[in-house]
Amino acid sequence: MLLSEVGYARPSSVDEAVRLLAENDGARPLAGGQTIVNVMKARAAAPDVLVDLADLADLRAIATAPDGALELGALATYAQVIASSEVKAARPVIAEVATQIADVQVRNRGTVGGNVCSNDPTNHLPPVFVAAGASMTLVGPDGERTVPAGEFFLGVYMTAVGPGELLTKVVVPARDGAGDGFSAITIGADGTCIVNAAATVAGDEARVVLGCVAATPVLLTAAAGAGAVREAVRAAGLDPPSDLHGPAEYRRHLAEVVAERAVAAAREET
Amino acid sequence: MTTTAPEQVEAPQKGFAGQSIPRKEDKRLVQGQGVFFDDVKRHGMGFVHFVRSPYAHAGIVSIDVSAAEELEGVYGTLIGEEVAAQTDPFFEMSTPPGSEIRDYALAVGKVRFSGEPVAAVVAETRELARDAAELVEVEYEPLEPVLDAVAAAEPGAPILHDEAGSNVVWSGTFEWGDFDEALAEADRVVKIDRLYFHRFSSTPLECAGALVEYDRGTAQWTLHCNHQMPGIGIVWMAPALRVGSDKLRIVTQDIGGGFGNKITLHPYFVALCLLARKLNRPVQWTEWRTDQHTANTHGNERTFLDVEVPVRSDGTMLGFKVRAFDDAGAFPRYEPLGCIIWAQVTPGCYRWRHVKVDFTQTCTNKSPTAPNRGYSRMQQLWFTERVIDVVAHELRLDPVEVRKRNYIRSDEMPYETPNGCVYDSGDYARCLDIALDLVGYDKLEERRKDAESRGRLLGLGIGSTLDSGTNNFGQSQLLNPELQFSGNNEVATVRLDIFGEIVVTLGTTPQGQSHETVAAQVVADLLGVTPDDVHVRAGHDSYWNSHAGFSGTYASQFAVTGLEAVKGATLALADQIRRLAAVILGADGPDDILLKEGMAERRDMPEAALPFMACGAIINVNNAGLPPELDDVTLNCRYVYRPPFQVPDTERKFGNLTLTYATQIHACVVEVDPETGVYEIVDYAAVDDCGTRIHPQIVEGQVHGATAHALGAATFETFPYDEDGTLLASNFYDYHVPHALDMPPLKTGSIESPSPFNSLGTKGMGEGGGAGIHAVCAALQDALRPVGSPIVTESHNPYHRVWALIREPEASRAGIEVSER
Amino acid sequence: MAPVTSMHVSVTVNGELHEREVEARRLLVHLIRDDLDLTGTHIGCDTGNCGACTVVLDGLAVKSCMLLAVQADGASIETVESLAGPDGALHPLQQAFSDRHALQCGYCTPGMLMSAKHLLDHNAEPTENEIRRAIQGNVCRCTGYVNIVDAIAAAAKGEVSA
Amino acid sequence: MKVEGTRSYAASREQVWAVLNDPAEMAGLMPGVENFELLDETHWRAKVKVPLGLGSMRMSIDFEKADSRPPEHARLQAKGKGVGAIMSMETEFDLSEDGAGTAMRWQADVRILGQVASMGQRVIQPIVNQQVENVLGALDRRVSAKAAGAAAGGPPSSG
Repeated sequence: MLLSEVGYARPSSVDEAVRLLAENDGARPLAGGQTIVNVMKARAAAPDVLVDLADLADLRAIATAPDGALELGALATYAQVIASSEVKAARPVIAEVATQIADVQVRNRGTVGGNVCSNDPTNHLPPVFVAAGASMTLVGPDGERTVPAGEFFLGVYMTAVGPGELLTKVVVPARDGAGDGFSAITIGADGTCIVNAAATVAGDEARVVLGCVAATPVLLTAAAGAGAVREAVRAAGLDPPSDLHGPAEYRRHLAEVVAERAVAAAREET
Repeated sequence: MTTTAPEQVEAPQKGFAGQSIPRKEDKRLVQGQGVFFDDVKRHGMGFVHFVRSPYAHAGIVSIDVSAAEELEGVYGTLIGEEVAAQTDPFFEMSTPPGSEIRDYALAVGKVRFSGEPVAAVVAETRELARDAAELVEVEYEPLEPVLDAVAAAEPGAPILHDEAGSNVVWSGTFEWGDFDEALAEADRVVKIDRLYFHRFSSTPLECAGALVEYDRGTAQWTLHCNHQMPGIGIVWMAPALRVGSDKLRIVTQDIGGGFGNKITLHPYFVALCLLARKLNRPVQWTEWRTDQHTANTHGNERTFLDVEVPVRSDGTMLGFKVRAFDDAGAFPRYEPLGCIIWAQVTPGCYRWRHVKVDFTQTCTNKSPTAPNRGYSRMQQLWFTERVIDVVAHELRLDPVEVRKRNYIRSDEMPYETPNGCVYDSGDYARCLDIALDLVGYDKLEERRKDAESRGRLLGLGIGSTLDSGTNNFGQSQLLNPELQFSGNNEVATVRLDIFGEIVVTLGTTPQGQSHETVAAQVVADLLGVTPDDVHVRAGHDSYWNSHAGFSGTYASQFAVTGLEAVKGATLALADQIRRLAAVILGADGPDDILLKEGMAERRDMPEAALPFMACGAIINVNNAGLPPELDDVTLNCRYVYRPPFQVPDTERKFGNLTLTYATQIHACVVEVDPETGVYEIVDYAAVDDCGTRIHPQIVEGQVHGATAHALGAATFETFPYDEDGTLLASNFYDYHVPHALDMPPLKTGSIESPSPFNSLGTKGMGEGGGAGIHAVCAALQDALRPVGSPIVTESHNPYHRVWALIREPEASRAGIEVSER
Repeated sequence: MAPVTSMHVSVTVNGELHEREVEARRLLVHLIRDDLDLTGTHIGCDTGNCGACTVVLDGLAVKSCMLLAVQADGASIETVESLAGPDGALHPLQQAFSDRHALQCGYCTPGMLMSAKHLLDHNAEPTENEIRRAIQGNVCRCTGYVNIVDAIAAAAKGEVSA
Repeated sequence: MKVEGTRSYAASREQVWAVLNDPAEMAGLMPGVENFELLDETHWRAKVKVPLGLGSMRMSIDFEKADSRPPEHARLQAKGKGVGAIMSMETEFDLSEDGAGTAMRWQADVRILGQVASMGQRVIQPIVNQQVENVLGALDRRVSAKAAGAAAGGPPSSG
């Protein structure tokens, strides 16, 4: 509670938002605020200026592109994602995962963009987007650029979003017969994540992405059979963190289990 | 949810007692109209922020508050040196060396746990107070911390309190029966090298805090706060502040849960008193969640070493021997009472006669401990339940049969335990049967097979516990014969006012226990009115005369002490009304008057009746000409209930330590995923016997809550520290309390075995005995039999520990040994 | 617009328009409790886990400790104080909570009621699991949720005492 | 928490040493240094604003050169204070000749106390790793620039 003094601006266009982010040292976008406001309460890390994106209505949209890709506006809330017929049709796993994020109140405010940009290792969406081969659209002073999800997550709380840049949408390619799956072990029902895995299976090949075992999501590819997936996780030589919810060796073991389960779920969807 | 019909041991009561009437507290609380301390505001009040130590153990080299004081909007500061000059250390209950400990409102000279307050800042807004606190410069000289109770007792351990010269707060031996004789009688002896009960707390949703005003003219402080035991709070605070107890007025209305965690708030409150006086303005402090977790209080952590249990071939256990180490944290505030409170339930539910306990409590560089729902007994009961299940497992006996063989029988009640406690009534075996029925025990093997077919391991576990209520504070003399505490008391006033209003004040400080409602039921029955006619003052105010030395809401006692006080005061009022009415109505005497439907009427002539309103008016405003025999009739009656206690025998450490014993027998069915250690409670039954129930719905609500706490502690809730002494669960992300989806469906059942030791037949029951923790441990041990039969030796079993048990069952069994005699 | 550290905020709370100059860093819950004196909304944690501060903002249940007051500029907010009728008649959820003993200390109750109201506004016939999911973001330390779940189900079915 | 590693540079030991042992140079390597103050030969102080993604963490860090055997071994102690965090770090470097270049063996023992440590157990290790990587990356660049500068006949740096 009781934040440090902070500057606040509420731009009415993406251009203005980008300008504010570029012009103000230590500026940070404010979307749903369900992570950053908490971080600011602790005062350990704080932005100097919050650029509130609330009025950028365009960024709330969820749409299907002509090529069948799912376009999730950065400001789309989890609640919107869960209710979206586009998501259900294109990539139902995203809605399924969104229902497991925190609780109703957080899902009413928290956004897709906030989830990926905060990039806490316990977040559910980063592995899903990496597995599905999504890409992130960033707008900055020099225009727009696209970063593949696999290159977007750079470290704990660190992403490819550069100074003065803003994530506007996440584009998830059409499934094209692939199947998606997700599995997580959490503290209690839908509590903080201990380890999670997302998988996308196309044909006999599985892209498995593990969360919570490293600073960023860990991508592995394997043949989509249980033994091969476990072998691939073992071969990855994971060095997960230890904390009160589980020592490293437990996370290492769970990684195999959730990877296998996510792949099994993905295969069911193919 | 299933509820078995209560089996009445006596004829059902008539009247409102025994019925689940609507709660009087609800109307304001469901509308957000409760008054919690943080809702109280005063003109010009300043907000307090405490500067806290990041070190678990460090010397304080210097504190510089100048930059903070220069910030605009800052009213002032307080540091340890001022506290040391203006107050005396809090009273310590222990004998040397524990009694040498000097505990102040702020750290003086050194810090002894991470989160300990070292300075306080007061400012115009909450935010500004925090801004200013960041400007306080404290220079520390880090010292090595000691974080384990057993290690703290070893020679060479870092010493927390130099003035005590030792980390030992209290240590002593308890010997009842003849343990050597029991060994000689036994066919086998089971040895367990270590059992460990973890650190957690009930974490009430409302954190602690107060708004403190100082009146210069009367030199009196008023604390609008959520202290749950103001009687003892004042006993700590007044001498420290060097004033008489009347200079501290403690006011509470609604309190957002306490569970014991709001009993030792005196260090914070003394700091607030000093600030209010120094700055001559009201000061307000609201603890944060992080503060509550790091620096309020935790439940006692206990390690049981070198356990020996002599057993006969038929499974009869003769007693036990154990060395127990209790971790008091950095300051023994309510401690060392925990070193004796466990003895209220020495043998648990069992007929064990030969007991030898070596008990040591030490200070460590962790948050201080204090009473926490099930205080000190929960640890002992977990120990007894673990002993039962470990012994049953090792001797290949059925845990149900072993319990029934060793349970104290209903025909033995009242039962004197080896240490002189008297279990008043109860029928444990019958409660167990009901619990087993509720979880479908007869179908257990089929369910195991079904779970197996789904790749799951199913197990059943039992937790048999007691909730000993109404403390005999004389037990403190078993720790320190010099202490001048004994017995117990609680107070109530009941009066009939000018317009016939029946107004009740209580000495208690409820935090959800529904005292307004339950008191009204008792008063209504005795005065022949309805609970709606009875106005029970919300909250507590020590300035009224409804205040006794042990007043408060703690230790499962309201149903006995609180209600006996209410009953005593009401009977006195009823007697006065009858005497008054007899005179006015010309009856033969008070016995000729019947109180009914708000009237005092002549039994022989019902048409001659005096409304209560008239009685109130006559005494209060129309009293000329009343005869002298009514001189003492005030219609304002105060009664202090004193339970019938003796001072225990300090030589033998023997005597009755509590008045009533409620029973909780829980049965739990778990399913474990052997691949991950993740488990789920798939069936759960809680059977409760708290004697006569005044309000069954409220009783059941307490059972639900106590069960939720126990299940949370069993799986999720723990306060671990890293090697530097930093707490690793300082918020609700890492300290995961059960949410609605985490709670299994609860089935409840009950029987009523009225207590013969109080006039209402009631027993305190709010704390429970942590039965859920024991039941989960036992169920896990049962479920894991097919994967190497690991033994559960710790009270907290998160998924990763269950996985470790599955992976290395032998490691868990290494400390268990069975020897033939 | 250049960033500001304090700004003028208009919010409609329980149908009444309030205007205040508010620091950008002030949390909505402090605006509601300290500035508007609506103390029914409570604070139980520092991290947005407990839900005691739940209010309904523009039709959605949110935790008012996870929003800055300036973010609520122009919004319409309902707090627990809005539930009972002007005549003092309790909302069916409030009545059901009392009937079923769904509260003990009452500290979590306002947030719990607002989450329950949000549920019933969007789902008139929730299953038990839907009820549990709806209040998953609200911590209660007294009841084990048993009677809360019962009470919400009863309110949904109209099974409340008159 | 201990982190360690080895690094090699296409520069002489003296060049690497010069960078590592010049407080001003070191300050240039650390992310987010806002203010730098030399207290005496072996003590200096930096006010930093460490970028952590979601915001920055302000810290005041006191450095002490604890041990120094040019051009092969140095030990540095740092104590930092921020809101809710106390950081202490002991770093050691050992430089050895490696053909024409230099090999560096380094280790750091980092301890973090306070609320940040309490909340961030699971992320502190990766965050520390990230910060170390940042510093080492900057060191690489600085040393190469120095080596290139020296090769181009630039002025020798003072120790």
